[in-house]
Amino acid sequence: QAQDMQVIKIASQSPLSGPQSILGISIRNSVELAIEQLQGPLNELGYSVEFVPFDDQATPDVGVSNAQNIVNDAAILAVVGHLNSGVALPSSEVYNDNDLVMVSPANTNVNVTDRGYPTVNRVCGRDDTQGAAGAAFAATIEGVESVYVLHDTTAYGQGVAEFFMAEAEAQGLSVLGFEGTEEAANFDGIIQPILALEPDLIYFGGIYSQTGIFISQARAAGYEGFFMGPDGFDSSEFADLSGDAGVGTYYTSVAAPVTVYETAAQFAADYEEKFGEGVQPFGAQSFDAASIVLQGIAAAIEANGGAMPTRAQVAEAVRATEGFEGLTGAITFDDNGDPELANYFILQVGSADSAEWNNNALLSTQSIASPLMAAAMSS
Amino acid sequence: MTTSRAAVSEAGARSGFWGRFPNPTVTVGFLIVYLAVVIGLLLSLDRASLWFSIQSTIVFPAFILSPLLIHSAPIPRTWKAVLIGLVMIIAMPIIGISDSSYLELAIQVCIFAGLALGLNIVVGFAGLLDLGYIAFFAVGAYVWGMFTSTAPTIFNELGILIPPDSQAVAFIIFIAIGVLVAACIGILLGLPVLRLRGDYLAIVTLGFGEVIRIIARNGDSPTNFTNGSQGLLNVGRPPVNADMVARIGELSNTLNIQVVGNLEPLTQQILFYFIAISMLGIILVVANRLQNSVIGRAWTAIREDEVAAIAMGVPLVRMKLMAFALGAAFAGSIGVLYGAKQTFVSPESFTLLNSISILAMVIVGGLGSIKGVLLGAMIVTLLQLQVLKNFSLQLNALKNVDFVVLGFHIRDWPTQLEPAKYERFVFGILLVLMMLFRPAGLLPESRRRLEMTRTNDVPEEPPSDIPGTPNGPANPAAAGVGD
Amino acid sequence: MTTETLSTRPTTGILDSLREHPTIKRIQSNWIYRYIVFPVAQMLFFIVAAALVMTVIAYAVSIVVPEPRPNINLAAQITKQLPGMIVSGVGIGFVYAMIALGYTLVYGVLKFINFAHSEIFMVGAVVGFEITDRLAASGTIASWNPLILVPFVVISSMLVSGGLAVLIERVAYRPLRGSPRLVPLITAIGLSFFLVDGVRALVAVTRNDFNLTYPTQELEFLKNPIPLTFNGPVVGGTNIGGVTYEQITADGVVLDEWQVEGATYSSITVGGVTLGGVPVKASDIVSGETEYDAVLVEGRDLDDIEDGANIVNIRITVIIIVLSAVIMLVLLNYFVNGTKIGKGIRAVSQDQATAGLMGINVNRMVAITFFLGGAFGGAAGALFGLNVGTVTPYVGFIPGLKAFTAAVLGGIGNITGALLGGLTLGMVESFLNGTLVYFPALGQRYTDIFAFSVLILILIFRPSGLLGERVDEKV
Amino acid sequence: MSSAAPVLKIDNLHTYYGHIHALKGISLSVEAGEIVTLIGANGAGKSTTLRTVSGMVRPRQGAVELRGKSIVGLKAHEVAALGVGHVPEGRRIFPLLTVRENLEVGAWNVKERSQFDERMDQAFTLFPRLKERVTQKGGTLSGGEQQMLAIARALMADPEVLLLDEPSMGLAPVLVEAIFDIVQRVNKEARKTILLVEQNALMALEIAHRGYVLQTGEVVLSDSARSLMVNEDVRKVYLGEH
Amino acid sequence: MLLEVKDVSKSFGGIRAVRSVTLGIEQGSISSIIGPNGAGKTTLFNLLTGIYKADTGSIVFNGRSMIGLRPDQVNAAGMARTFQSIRLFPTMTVLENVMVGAHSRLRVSILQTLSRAPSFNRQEKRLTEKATQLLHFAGLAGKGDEVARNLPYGDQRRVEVARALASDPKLILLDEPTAGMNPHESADAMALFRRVRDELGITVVLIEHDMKVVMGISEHISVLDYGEKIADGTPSEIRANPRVIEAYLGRGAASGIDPNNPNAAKAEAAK
Ligand SMILES: Nc1ncnc2c1ncn2[C@@H]1O[C@H](COP(=O)(O)OP(=O)(O)OP(=O)(O)O)[C@@H](O)[C@H]1O
Ligand SMILES: Nc1ncnc2c1ncn2[C@@H]1O[C@H](COP(=O)(O)OP(=O)(O)OP(=O)(O)O)[C@@H](O)[C@H]1O
Ligand SMILES: [Mg+2]
Ligand SMILES: [Mg+2]
Repeated sequence: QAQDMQVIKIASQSPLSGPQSILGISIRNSVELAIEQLQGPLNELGYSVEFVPFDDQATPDVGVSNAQNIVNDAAILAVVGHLNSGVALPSSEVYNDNDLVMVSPANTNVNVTDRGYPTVNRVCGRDDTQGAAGAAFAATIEGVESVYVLHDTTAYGQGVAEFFMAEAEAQGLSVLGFEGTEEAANFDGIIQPILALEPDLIYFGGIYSQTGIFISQARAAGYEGFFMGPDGFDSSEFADLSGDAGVGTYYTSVAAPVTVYETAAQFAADYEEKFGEGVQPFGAQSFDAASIVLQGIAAAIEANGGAMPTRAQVAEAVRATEGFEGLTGAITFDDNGDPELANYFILQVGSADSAEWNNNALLSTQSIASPLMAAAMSS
Repeated sequence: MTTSRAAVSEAGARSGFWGRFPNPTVTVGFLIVYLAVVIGLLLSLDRASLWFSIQSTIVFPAFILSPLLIHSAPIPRTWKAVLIGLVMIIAMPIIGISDSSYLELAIQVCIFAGLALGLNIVVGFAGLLDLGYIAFFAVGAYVWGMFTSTAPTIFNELGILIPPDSQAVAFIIFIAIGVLVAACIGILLGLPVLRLRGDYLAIVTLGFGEVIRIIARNGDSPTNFTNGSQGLLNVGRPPVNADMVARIGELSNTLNIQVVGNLEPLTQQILFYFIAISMLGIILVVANRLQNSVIGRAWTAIREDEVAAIAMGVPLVRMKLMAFALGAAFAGSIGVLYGAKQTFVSPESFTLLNSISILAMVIVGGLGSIKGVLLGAMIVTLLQLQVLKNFSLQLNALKNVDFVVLGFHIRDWPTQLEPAKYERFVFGILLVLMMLFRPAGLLPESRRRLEMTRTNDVPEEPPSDIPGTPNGPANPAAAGVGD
Repeated sequence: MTTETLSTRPTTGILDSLREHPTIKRIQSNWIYRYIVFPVAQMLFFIVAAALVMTVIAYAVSIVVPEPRPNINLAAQITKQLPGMIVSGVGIGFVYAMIALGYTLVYGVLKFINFAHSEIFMVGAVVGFEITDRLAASGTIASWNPLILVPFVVISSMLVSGGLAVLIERVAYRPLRGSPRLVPLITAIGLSFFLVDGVRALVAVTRNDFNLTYPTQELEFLKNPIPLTFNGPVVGGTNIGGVTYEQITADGVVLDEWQVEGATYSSITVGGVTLGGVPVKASDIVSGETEYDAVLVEGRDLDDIEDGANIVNIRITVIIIVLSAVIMLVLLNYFVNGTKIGKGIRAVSQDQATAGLMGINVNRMVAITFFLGGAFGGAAGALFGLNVGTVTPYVGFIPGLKAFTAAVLGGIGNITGALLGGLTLGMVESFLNGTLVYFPALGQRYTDIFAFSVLILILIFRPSGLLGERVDEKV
Repeated sequence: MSSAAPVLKIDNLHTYYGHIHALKGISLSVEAGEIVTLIGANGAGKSTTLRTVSGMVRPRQGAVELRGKSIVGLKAHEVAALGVGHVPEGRRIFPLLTVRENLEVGAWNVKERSQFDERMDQAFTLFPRLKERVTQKGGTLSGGEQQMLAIARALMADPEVLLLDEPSMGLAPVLVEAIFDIVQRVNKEARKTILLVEQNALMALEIAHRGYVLQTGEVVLSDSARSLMVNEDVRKVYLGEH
Repeated sequence: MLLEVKDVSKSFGGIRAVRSVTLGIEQGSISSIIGPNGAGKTTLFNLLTGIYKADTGSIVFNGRSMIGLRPDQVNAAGMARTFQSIRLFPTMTVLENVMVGAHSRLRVSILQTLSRAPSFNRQEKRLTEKATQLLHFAGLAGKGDEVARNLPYGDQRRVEVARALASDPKLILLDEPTAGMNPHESADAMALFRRVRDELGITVVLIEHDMKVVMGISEHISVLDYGEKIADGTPSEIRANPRVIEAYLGRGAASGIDPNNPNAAKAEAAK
């Protein structure tokens, strides 16, 4: 790196330690990869980009404390993060107070953007839309008339499950139960009443590390119906965890399978090469988030006549992102920072072999407008 | 009236570090130089520097621990007051203007110190092992949050939220409400369970902590009180006005300090800082007054020998309830502050691990010792929020510039072994080491020190375990809390 | 000071007077009775009692609230779930019990809560995974006799966990013996952080992942649950996609064969559904010689799936858990009450200094106790892993907490109490999980709250736990 | 009596509890077959002396020799294995072990079954009362029975040297007599060497051969029991004469 | 009668520790309770002070029933005690120990404590003075700042007495207050107990095994055996009671008391 370049820093915040770190690390790594691969345009403008990863430990206090640290580093112009909406919400207050732009790869919680902050954006879909898309599809599965909804009691899992439930009811499915569980290993007790209620489909709003185990245990206990879940299922690890029982499981995703977009496959390969492990869910989104940020900064610099832009200018430039072609599809932010049109994919697990994960069958693709867009279109 | 203990600490102060200083004037001089150096360094740190993380990790703790250092120095009281006032009321805000993350740290330290002091009343003074202490903190945060958050709770729907323009007054009233509600809940829980002995009490309080969290997490149906796992958003805070913001702006201009970020949030932080240190100050006074009173002595008596205490006319349950309620009240009031400061209240902030980490502050610092607990809270909070983090950041910075030590490229450090992933690992080791080397805590209360010395010569079979020896305690309770 | 110490037998008034009877005394002096018959009978009694009590309560609730939700008949649902709830309660209850033993043994001797014990359990689970996974990787796992494999895995985990517990005691607790009891509590917490992330570092470096899935798929004997029939000899009669599958029975015995439209199959899998036998990929369904693929094409007409809930699949792992736990508890009981070392441990638990005067090496007794507690934790870990399939370095926390609760519930320091506490907690949880669902305002998320209330209630009426000896202080 | 080297020899012993200097250079010796008594006011360091010998506390300075071999720094169980039995202050029965189990624990270092049975018999002949109560929990015995059990327990290991710390404390007068009687019998019949600490100095001196007077951690007087009994100061201070 | 105990019984599981004991304590007297080990003496004290609940019987103190009261309430009613095995608050100073003893006579208010109201400061000052005086009375002058645990045994016993006196009791129950003291020390202790009665006007009841103390100080003696009261009377009556000699004193001790200590009792009485 040339010494005369001005230094710009991009921070990431995600859990790097603790049980959720597998996803958090994937976020961190993907951002690092994006910065490494895509900082060329900025270098040409005379800026070098440094990456500062923070560990929010999936804890609000730590996230906020990090956020304070981040906003005080004048060189940091953008943040990619977080994994947990519970951490993103308070931390983004701090960013917003200081005009620092945040692009979230994973916070699907509606409140993240519904606050309407100019600095807060996300590249992923929303729980409300995703849950509803899942329910709409579930209603079309032949023979499914009753569903049982589980969630992991987190802002994410419960949020998406609630939206699923609402739409399922609207679609005329009968919801036999709505339950939250923090259990991570032994689901025996939870499975018993499900067996007795005999739902045709179980929807589990949660993350693969929990749901994969649940599914394998539910099958072993004799459950015979279908399983479905949100993008938290989208990890090759799911196949390892659920084994044969997971075959046939439906899941919605806000990220296209790498087989759909060539770029995504390239990303997965690069990732694997650099970090020696497979990319996890939200990795592609994190890469996109970082790319958008880099692009936004470059745009802001240009608009500023080549000089170091202010944070507000960067935020403005990021919000202005239009038609950005990312791994997860084209992204244009609406006024709240949601992608105007987000793709929601319905996939089905095809094999218990995790190497085959990318060959899961894509059953349906829906492009759904963000609520703000939808409202604009209907009026 | 505890002349002997005062004498002990004076003697300790003289003989230790301060023993080298010939007289108070030199000591004061030393302290002034010390402060000047530390503050100067802090203000001159440059975030662009490669070694920034490590530098700030050394200098900031040296600064924030200085009030304790000053307090322990053998100098006249007025000098102590002046110097501590200087550090806390003048230096800290200025440092905050230059970098508000230090303000954040200072506020967090105050919050946790307040919590630790509250828990110290329960565990340290009265000897009741409470593993669910965080629940009372949650109660305070939720009380404030429910009446100010715009989340779709029943409070919001009924339109009984406190409007933003009256939140300044309401905040103060709610601190009192937080105190009352937490204390009442403490009493309600205490009534049935305080008859249980030590470890049984521990499990019940632990369970209670979880119950409060579960209720918060599920309090969104059938009626939405807590907004469930989504948490309460946009919680109100005592607002700053344009006048204050302008003044901070002027100040920064006068001092010629460049403010990173916006002035308004900075002003808000400074306001919170002053609220936090005032609350901590009040809590310190309260804790101190409790300790040196009929109540404090009764608690010590209960801790050391319940049977003897009740036979001497100390009403066990009432005194224990009092400890429980007062500890809870501290937590409740700080919870209100916390809710307002975070502007977001969610169940995730109130887990068992938080309870445990507050307990660790109390024990690491020195059970029952107010100064020790303060130090413990500072150290554990700084460790968790600054030191360990900066360690990772430093390594990352070195990676970024491809730093080479002894021929090893830091960049080649495997990601699996990234220090950020092992903060808790390191924290765990530090906890173990601190306890092994200072089992009575960093600044033990003088009577605890007494308890410990007895065993120095006989690590294997301490004679303290001999009930009924004339001079040993007749009661194992004296050997530990929560028997 | 109520001195709680290691003790294995509750004091029950009536039983005490019975014990004085000469015949009973003679029987009691027989070691087979004392160390085998009595403990096993006691365990059976606890299982039956816990199940019975919970069943009665559940039905009582169903009388009070017959229809908690429209179209849900609570009593009918309970009947459907009853066997399942009991089996699951027993399974998890024994796991809790085995972990609780570690807390209780250590507490009995040193009077402090070994908070790192949950991580010792976790290490047991991880070691169990390492061994089975290595065997699987070498391709030999399928050739092992289950009767050798399971003990091999469990005992290895016991050795590692037990050794670890001893090491921890040596490094982090022994130097603190004699300091206030909260001090080792904090080192224990520190250690548990250390262990969790230490193990994670190890598996992250060696495996790049920390979701550790036991290769149970490759273990034939684990795959087929034992179906218990409650409604007569014919199981199923399942109708999928218009085809009726009937499990063949001969002389009232259910065979592992299925009949579909006249043809007989040894195993059928439709979609994800396996009817008996080994799950086979859909395309592999074979009948004697003919392929049967008509079923697959249509997908499933789930409406027609008939009431299959009368079958309860008892997972083999639950049986393994129960058997291993029983064997180990019997051994432990013998060890503590019937051997010299056991006596030494009990003496140390009551008075360390005096035990030393008698010539007992206190440190060794403490180490043995830690080894035992750790070994039980390790065994529980391996069995838990086999049962649930996937473990992580974070898996210890919740079962550890629950087991700690169970130990207190049973009366901390009391070995039998740990067993009863574990079973009670497991059963209470299982029943709560199974019934709370039907109450619209409640649900399973309130299970822990109710379980906790049960704990408080029990402690209010029995302040030293279910079996804890209330040794009143002699003032 | 001074034929062989003393069985137990203590030289210039200094023991501390934290910063409390409990023993300030105690020296004494006990010959084989002797009863030696330590008398002194409360806190003089009598119990501490016994505890230091048996390894319960470690001296900071000084020597303790058992049959000419240093035992300083050994752990309590190692000292016990060398043939020192200690009946601690306050009896210290294992409350939840039965009388039999208490005795079994006392015989921890006895390897042979036959020896064990023999000692058990011996204990029961010495204390027939204990035989009636073999299955009773130690904690429920009365104070006197506990004291008997404590002595019997110490004898199970057949120690060469017996350290007795206030065996009569808190006992009813009848039992005090009985205990002193037994101590004397054990000394005469089983030929044990005994170091006895007693507040009831008069009775102690009656059965002892020699005595030492301790005062605030130091030996201030040592003589034969007979001479101590007639010593003016001793009579005044420790025997309660005015 | 200051204290009237009627038909009080207490069992632990199978052990009937106290069996329908009836006794009365005269205002201003010094009485003793003696009996073999395990006779139920301490248990009786525990029943009186509310540590154990009596199975049956009545306890009337100062005209008020004590049945069902908690130990702290009994203390407040004017009955204080010491313990057979010393139970001081080991790491508190001697002065603090005595101050805790006065708890039931103090106003305990959080508000006053926190505000450091004048009334609070006055109370603290009075309390300190009172505790200092009591220490002086008990012969512990100047030891107030010592940590209780570091005192010699005899002094600890005195602190226990001073602590019990701090609650201004009408009746003080002493459980083997001279156990482990040498004869010289017990003589001093006896003098102290007398002064408690004579100077402070507090009624004294003690449990003792040391016959010199019992016979030398008591005006009235009750004897328990196997939980039952087997005798009651003046010291000379008790000494001559064959049942008491059989169960408790033993022939040697009974005869041994007089020759060894011919004039202790008389000498003390003469002072
Ligand atoms: N466990 C202990 N911790 C601290 N100091 C102790 C301890 N035990 C004894 N001491 C101190 O050591 C000194 C000697 O005590 P020791 O118990 O040996 O006396 P003693 O002669 O046996 O007295 P007593 O007749 O009361 O039993 C005393 O000053 C006492 O305060
Ligand atoms: N908490 C208790 N639990 C069971 N038994 C008890 C309890 N307290 C006392 N006992 C029993 O009650 C009986 C009377 O005991 P107590 O302590 O009153 O005797 P004492 O007369 O004070 O004897 P000593 O003179 O030895 O102190 C004894 O047999 C004792 O074992
Ligand atoms: Mg002694
Ligand atoms: Mg008694």
